[in-house]
Amino acid sequence: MKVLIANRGEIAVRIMRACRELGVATVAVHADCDRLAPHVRYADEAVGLGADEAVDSYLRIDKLIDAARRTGADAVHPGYGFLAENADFAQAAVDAGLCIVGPRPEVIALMGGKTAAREAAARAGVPIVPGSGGPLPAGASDDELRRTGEEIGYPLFVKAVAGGGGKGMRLVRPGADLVNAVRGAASEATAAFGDGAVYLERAIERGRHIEVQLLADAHGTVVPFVERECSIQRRHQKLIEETPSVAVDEATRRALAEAAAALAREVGYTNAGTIEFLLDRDGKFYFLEMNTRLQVEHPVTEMVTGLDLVRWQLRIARGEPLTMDPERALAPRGHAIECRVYAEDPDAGFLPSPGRLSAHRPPAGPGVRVDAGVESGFEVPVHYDSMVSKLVVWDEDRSAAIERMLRALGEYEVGGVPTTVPLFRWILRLDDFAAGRFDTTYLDRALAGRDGTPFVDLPADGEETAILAAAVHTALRGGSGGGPRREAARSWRRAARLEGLR
Amino acid sequence: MKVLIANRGEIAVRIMRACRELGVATVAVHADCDRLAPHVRYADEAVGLGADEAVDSYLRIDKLIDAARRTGADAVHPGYGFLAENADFAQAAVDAGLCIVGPRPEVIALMGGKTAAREAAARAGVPIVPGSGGPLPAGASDDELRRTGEEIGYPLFVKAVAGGGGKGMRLVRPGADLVNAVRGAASEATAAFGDGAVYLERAIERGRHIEVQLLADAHGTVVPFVERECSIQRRHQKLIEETPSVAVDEATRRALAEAAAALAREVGYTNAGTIEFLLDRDGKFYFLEMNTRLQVEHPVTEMVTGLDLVRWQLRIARGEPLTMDPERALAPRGHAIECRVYAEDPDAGFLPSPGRLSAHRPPAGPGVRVDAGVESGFEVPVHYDSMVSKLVVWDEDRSAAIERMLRALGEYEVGGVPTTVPLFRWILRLDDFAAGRFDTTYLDRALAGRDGTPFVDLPADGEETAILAAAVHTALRGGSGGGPRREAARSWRRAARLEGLR
Amino acid sequence: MRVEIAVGGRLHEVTVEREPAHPGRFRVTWDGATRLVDARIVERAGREALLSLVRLDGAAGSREVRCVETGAGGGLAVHDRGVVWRTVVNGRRAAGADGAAAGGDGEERVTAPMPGKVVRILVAPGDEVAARQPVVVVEAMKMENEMAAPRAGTVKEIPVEEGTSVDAGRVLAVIE
Amino acid sequence: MRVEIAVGGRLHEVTVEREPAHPGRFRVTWDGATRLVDARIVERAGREALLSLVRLDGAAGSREVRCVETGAGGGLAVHDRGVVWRTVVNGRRAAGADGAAAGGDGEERVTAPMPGKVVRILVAPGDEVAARQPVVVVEAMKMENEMAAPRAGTVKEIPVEEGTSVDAGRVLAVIE
Repeated sequence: MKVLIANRGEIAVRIMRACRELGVATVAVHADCDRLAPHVRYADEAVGLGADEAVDSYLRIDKLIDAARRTGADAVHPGYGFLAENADFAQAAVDAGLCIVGPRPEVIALMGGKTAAREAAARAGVPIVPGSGGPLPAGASDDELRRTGEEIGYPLFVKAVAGGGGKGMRLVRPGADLVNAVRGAASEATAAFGDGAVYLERAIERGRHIEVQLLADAHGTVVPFVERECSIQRRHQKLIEETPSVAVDEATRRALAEAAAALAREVGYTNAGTIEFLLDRDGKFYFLEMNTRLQVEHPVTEMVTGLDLVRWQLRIARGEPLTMDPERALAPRGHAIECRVYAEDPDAGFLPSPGRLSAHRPPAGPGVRVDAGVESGFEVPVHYDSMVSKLVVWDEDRSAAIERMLRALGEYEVGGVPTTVPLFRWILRLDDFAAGRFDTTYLDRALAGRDGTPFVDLPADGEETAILAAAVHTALRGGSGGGPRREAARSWRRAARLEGLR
Repeated sequence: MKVLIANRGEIAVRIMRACRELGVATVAVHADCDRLAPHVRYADEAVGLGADEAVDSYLRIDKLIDAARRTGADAVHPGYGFLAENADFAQAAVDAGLCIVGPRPEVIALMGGKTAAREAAARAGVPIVPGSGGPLPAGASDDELRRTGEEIGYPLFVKAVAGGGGKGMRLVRPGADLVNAVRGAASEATAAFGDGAVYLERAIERGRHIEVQLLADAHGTVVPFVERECSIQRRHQKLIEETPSVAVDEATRRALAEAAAALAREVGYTNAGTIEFLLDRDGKFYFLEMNTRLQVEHPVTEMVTGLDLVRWQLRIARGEPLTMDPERALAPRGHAIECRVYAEDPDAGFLPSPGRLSAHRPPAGPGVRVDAGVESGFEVPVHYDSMVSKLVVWDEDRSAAIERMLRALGEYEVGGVPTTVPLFRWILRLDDFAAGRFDTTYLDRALAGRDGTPFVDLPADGEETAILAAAVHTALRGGSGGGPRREAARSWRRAARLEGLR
Repeated sequence: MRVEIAVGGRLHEVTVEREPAHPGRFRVTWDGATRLVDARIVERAGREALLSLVRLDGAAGSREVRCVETGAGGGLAVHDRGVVWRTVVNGRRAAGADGAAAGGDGEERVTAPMPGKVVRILVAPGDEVAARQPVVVVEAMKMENEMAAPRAGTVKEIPVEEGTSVDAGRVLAVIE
Repeated sequence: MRVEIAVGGRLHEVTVEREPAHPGRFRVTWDGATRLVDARIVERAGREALLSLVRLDGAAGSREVRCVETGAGGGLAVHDRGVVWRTVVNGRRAAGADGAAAGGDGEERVTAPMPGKVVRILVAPGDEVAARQPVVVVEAMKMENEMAAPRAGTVKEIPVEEGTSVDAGRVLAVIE
């Protein structure tokens, strides 16, 4: 077996590690700016795709299929992102006689459609967020609207069918006037999209993002895993994931697993996938969507179950049956947390920070796993997303795992570009985080409530060392520093303090 | 609690990681040449001991106690090596009012004496290697000698009481003449040591080195752990350790654990310790010695049990009781292997190779743990032992762990100094290793039987890349290489091939 | 040698004296206290230097720090164990803690803080803009970033077009 | 430019041509085949250089390798993903695969292969020694290492004493 990994960065390296452990040959692909990236060096063979922009490289189906043909690869692993949920790519691979390490193209297409996925969930008996199910009749009377609203329950959203970006959307709290909201949303939607159709959907406020990893083989066996909690998000971007969730008890865990497995069976799912749910404050959960691929956050599941999800992906693709005890997938040992380290500057409004990593010294030691796609000296490209690595820890329980993560974050040295490491140090010390009191909107609210102090706790002797270093550096340089010139004013960083930190 | 770590390198960093996770402050000590070592940077405070040689720095009890006093440390962790099994140091620490993270000084002294330790084992009912128990009577007749020999059983060793270095020692196989051997050994011992006293001890041939980690708290609870197998040794230096052992079944595991716990109770042991056994081919085991400290190879035990031994050492030192379920310590999950990476050149007779690490890129990803005391740019000192890091892997079973170790070894990049990494690649691919067919003498025999080929499997395109690099490097340098001068002959490396590898 | 070092919002008058007998040894004095250190540059690459500091005065703090010269105004970022201290050596702080709110006269340039691609231009030359009003959107790492006017004024020039790839520091707009 | 490169016991006649239009691009030919690469030195420190090689001819092998100049005879060690290829550029191989057995005339020096401390001297000036006979024991990293005579001869000089700390390359004995 020879697998072409149609991806880059940490996930390409992650997949190649699994390949190597199984004795499977690997082919890397790379855009021009990734020629010296770790994933290229790691592979047995590498094919240049030309260009830098993803649309001309990692997203070019023709080039990828051609690279597989030229290198004699017989399988393709898409990773996550890029073409991972692109049914056309999967179909092109199948048409080229390649085995795709993932579900069948039809299943990718089916679950990629919001309505079709929701209908499949309903058929499988998986709870979905209650709603009108389709557009409200254009001529509905006020009474009819109110009756529908009562049936769904408040609070609820009025949403434009053609909507997006919050336009044509209204939140209606209990006791508020639904009719006005429907008329207003329809009018706004007509203006914005030329289509005034709206529908109703229950609003799950302060819900938690809970997801169920599953594996399904070609022989009908589906194994759902203990849930992951991914509620710590900034503007819908996941930052911290963990397993198990503090909000899920054993009964809910079993119910989530059964729901996920039922949906997977309903659509004839194969390989690894994840079903995302919203968990409300009463412990009820609702289907959100299915990700028909490996997730960024799969390592936390691996750490508490001891099962290697990527190796299983490859085995399933080879037609092997799932032989593990399914109980093991549902019986987490200890607790695992992942922090996604992004090249973004939390002290400058999360400004993206591509550039050369003058140093990359990841933490190590007991219970620490770092999946990185970068190394010292690597130039983090401006063309792709900003994730540089995933820092994952395991420990006996959640509070120990938090301490271990803080220890690991303290060890992590990244030079040259600011990252979200200091942000994580702050989050992990929040009382609410320690208590598990959060939902998907928590972090945005917590960030909005900050007073602008930098994210890092400063070492006690740090300022002294900084002065010493600056003084001695100046003496060794033989210079007198920058002289009396006024520092260049940079609008985007006007407010950044001289005492600032990354 | 503030702990002074009276050690350096990877174990100092390992201990500080545990301290940090428990919120315990740390004090590093360092010789001059270690001023910029990772363990110094890791600590909350650091005290210079002056000098480079261990005897003037890490072995100076007075300086260490003084450093603890000056920094206000209230505990000392000795690590392994250096003063870790020095009862005088432990006593000096106790006298200075410091808590020692280890057993009481009397217990260190007791178990440090070979005869006393053996007697304690016998009292505890732990099997010891059968022997005459003391010197043979000087005037023993031939018949008396033969009777004693029969009682002990053959093969056996005649050993000089004052012996060492193989002098005054004879191996007597079944059917060979014991009397001649005794007379010969006595005569040789008289000549060599001025003392002709000899004793008899059963020779355990082709035995395996099996050891039992244990923890004991101050409240009388002793928890023995699943065994470690450390038979892969070169000249009695451990190279690879793993757990569980392929040679130990569940009944033997229980018996080993009971024996270890009985001995620990017999001597009133506290904190972490390890009891080493020799396991013969019939599955019988014999007490060898007790190490009254943390072992180098403790991480493999941590990886299969999920218990953090160093954190438990600190907790025990604080007086906390052992609260874990003792069954967990005896029920390994999966398999763990450790390779000790030494700065030694396996292709040059294991010549020590101190020097600057131009690169240190340890492997990472699922199931891999690297405990290192070095980093890129660090100068590995000539003054201490040659271990630079420990590479530990965990996987679901032994054969998967071997594949994962090979994957990790392949990722490990060390520049500047040769290491034993290529040696491990060779060992891990040996059929005997895969089958678990080895004893403590296996590796020396296997090394002696090698034909001198380098230790590395060469990458297929490696030579092409080397030529390309050499050619382009020469062009970029603008030079023409070394010119026609004859390469300086170095006697110690005469036989090293131009095509050689480290 | 006397050096003015600004860090943490405070200015320190620092005296640096070489020890003649020991190359690489310095006495560094500020706030009435003197520190004794051995210092050397371990490696240098462009504007970065890895500086080894060994305290000889009994204090903790022996380690390697990374010094990166930033900008032309004496800026020196000291990277110490994952924390960056932004110092200014013999420089002057930009007037006011927040220039954007301070208004003022003369031209102000809106520059790209990182490389990226101009995806939208929100104003045209001649437009009046308020302080902090977004003027250009630059995409980098799949994120859109609004670049705002530093102060109220009139757009004098937009020297980029939609689709232009820009390096860090490239002028995106000039406000007067 | 023509270069002789010895590696793996074989000597290769290699032609290196720069591509005038592309700085850093080379055509490298040996054994009848031409490779096209972009090459640049990413960083250099003393005798070490990190060399980036990007294959433009469709072959695998784009990566960074570390080139370390060894000795004075054109030795160049190419570190590639954990493997070290010892090449000699425009050099001559030392005569014979094993000089120690080859005997010969003139002086031979026994040098320390690594830094360490002389812990025992096993011979004295004037002693006859056999090939491979240990003459000095050097301790490094807590290990004792016997340094042997490269060939049979007479000990001319032992320029170290027991207890002497030695650097790598220091002459420990001279055999004639």
